Amino acid sequence: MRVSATVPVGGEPTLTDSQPPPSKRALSIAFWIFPGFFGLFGVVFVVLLRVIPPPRPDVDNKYITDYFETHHSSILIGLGLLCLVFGGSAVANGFITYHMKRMSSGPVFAYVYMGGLAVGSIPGMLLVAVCWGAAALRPDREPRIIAMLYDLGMLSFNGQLGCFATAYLAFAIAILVDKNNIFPKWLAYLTIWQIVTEVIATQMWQQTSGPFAWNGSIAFWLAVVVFGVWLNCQGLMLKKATDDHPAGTRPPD
Amino acid sequence: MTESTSTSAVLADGRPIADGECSHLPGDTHMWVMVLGDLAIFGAYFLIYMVHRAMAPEAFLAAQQHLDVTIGVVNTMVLLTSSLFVALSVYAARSGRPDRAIKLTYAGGACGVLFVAIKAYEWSLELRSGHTVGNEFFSFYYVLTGVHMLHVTLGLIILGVSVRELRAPKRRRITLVEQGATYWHMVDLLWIVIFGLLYVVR
Amino acid sequence: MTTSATSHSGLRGITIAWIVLCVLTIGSWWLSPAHTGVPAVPSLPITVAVVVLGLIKSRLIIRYFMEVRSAPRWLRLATDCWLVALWAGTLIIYLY
Amino acid sequence: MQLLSGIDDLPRTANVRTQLMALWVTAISLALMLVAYAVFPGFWPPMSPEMSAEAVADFYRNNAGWIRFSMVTFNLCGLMLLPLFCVVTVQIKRMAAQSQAFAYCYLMATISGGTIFALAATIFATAAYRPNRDADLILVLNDLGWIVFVAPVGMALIQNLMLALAIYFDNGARPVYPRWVGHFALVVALAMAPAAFSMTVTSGPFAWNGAISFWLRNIAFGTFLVVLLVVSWKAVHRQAIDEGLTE
Repeated sequence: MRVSATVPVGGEPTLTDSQPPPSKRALSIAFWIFPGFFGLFGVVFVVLLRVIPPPRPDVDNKYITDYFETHHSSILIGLGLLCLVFGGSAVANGFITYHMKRMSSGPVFAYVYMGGLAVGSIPGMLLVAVCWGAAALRPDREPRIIAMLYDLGMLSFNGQLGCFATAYLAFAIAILVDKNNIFPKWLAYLTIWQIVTEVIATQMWQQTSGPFAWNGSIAFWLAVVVFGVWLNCQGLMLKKATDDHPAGTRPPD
Repeated sequence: MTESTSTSAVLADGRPIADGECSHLPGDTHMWVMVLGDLAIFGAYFLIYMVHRAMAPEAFLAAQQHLDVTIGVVNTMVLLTSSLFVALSVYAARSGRPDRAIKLTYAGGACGVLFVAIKAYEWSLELRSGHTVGNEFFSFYYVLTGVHMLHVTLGLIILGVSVRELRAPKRRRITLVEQGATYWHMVDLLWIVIFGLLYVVR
Repeated sequence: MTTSATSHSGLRGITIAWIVLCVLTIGSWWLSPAHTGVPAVPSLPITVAVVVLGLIKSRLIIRYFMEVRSAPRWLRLATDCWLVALWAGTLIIYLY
Repeated sequence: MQLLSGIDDLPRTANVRTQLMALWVTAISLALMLVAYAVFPGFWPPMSPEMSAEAVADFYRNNAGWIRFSMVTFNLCGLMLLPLFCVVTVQIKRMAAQSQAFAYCYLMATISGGTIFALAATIFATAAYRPNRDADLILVLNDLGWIVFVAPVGMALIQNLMLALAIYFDNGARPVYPRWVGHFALVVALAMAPAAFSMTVTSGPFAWNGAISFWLRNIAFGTFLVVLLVVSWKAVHRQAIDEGLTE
């Protein structure tokens, strides 16, 4: 429906005709939600829910129930804060989708990126808080049920592979094909490492200790470093893409 | 991928790359970011592997003995030869012989496929004799060789892009061919380190 | 044509590099613990040999195949730093 | 709305027509969901977080039939809100250039939010599936269901925030939505926000069955959906007029 917005129909004034001079304030608002959200995300997962750094997978039920008893309030507050702000991921990734729509590589991979992360944010981010919230909610619950919620939360948080690998793949391919240079090519290559770390994370589904477990030096720590580098680069390049965006233009439908 | 840069245009004109000349960057910066980053990450894997090995040297050494070093050596030669073909293909492309370059790239790719086939055979041997990720050495073995295989597969796709580039006479971009070759040699390089650390170290 | 002369020397370079790499690979076959039949024991000399051979082999690939020999200085430095960090790190962790 | 004759085959005609169909789908499913909501015994009054495992299990045993009916209806009709949200996305894309950035954020938030709603209905219905299951297990499913149903308001908040921002930046001569819709979306978002922290208390207005976390949140969102439906209907109508499809 691009026609309706840009070409006069029947001589009537169109939506774009009598606008004030183009500005980019909306874009910078959408951009600043990105660092804001990831900052809060860090607070929730590191300080409140305490899933980063991850607790051990090789522990008994006693340890787990004690863990939830000790951190009872902070986990429930973490659940609340996450429930309040986790929509920020939709803005961060929706805004990336917007820039992907500006590429010359067609809309397909922009939609794949959007779909992959819209789905992935539920098991990959919300579910751990829900499971841990349910575990912390009733300290007198049976220990074996609490232990199951502990595993369900940690594995869904750290072990979500497909949604993110799909989104990363779409992001990388779209950048490599793009000729408008919305994002630099090296960001695409960096994104490929993200896929590799997801592939390695398959191992945490069959290890309860060692370097490939969910708290392992390779499956977790190295992956977190790679993710941190990647996220910072993506944020910086998103800033650059937003700054270079000509005001008053829109991506094709 | 990227547009051809001024470097490639000069090279396409046939300007020689003299030994000792320090201005020519093979491929482009973007690909080197990828390669250096990949080397850094793999370097971290290797060092973490060595740390875990140092914590249980006997167990690792005992498990290492179940690897078939002959297959490892053969696979190393296959990959080295493949690298040679790809390196020669870059030279052929630069000296204006795209047909020869395409043939050499195909030969390099065929060696890559052979490498994957031998690797799959080796995995099936190890799995059939019961060496699974339950053993710490073998979990490193499967993950490191698995991620490396992923890189080989990606490399085969990239070589395909190089061939596509060489085939189109209108826009034959040497940088792109160089990028592909650089990536392919990195796959070779990583395998050399994996071979040394998994098969040979005591 | 000057191209052919320099390109010829480059070609000779990578072919020699390939031959050396293959010889070194076959050489490391002897060192491997896998085919002795008897339980292998840790061996410092062999590990040092593996590290030295690995360093030489990876540097040959970087310098000749990847053409870093004629690349800008920053790239030569970066790759050499990686090589030193990796192989020295390996040896230090082994000794420690 | 009566479309002019002779423009049936134009793509822009189909665009307007399918948007109207989408709004009908959502309107009908909203009515069905209202019925399901009215007959869910767990909402009259909302189950207290202080109920014991035995009491919760008994509740599911005694009301299994109605719980199944309402949760299956929620499951079936819940995501049929998506047609409305997609119409809103299309309308945001008709706005001024600046507002475009919010369209994809809005769409993403609706997809995630819809998934969460479906998840809640699934968990409640699973608890009712085998009423003779261990009371402890029914209790944990009940807890999970209530957490997922009440707490994750973040996606709805972002949805409303994105819509409000898009409306505010739609500064052309003929805005797609009137400005008060943006204000109203923000007010609804504020009313829903406290529910996020409902798990930190087990009684009072902020608990998951409380006046603020349950009643205010659900009534605010329900009202907003109806309002959004009406204003979207009008927006599509204006689109038809702008494009010369009707008078």
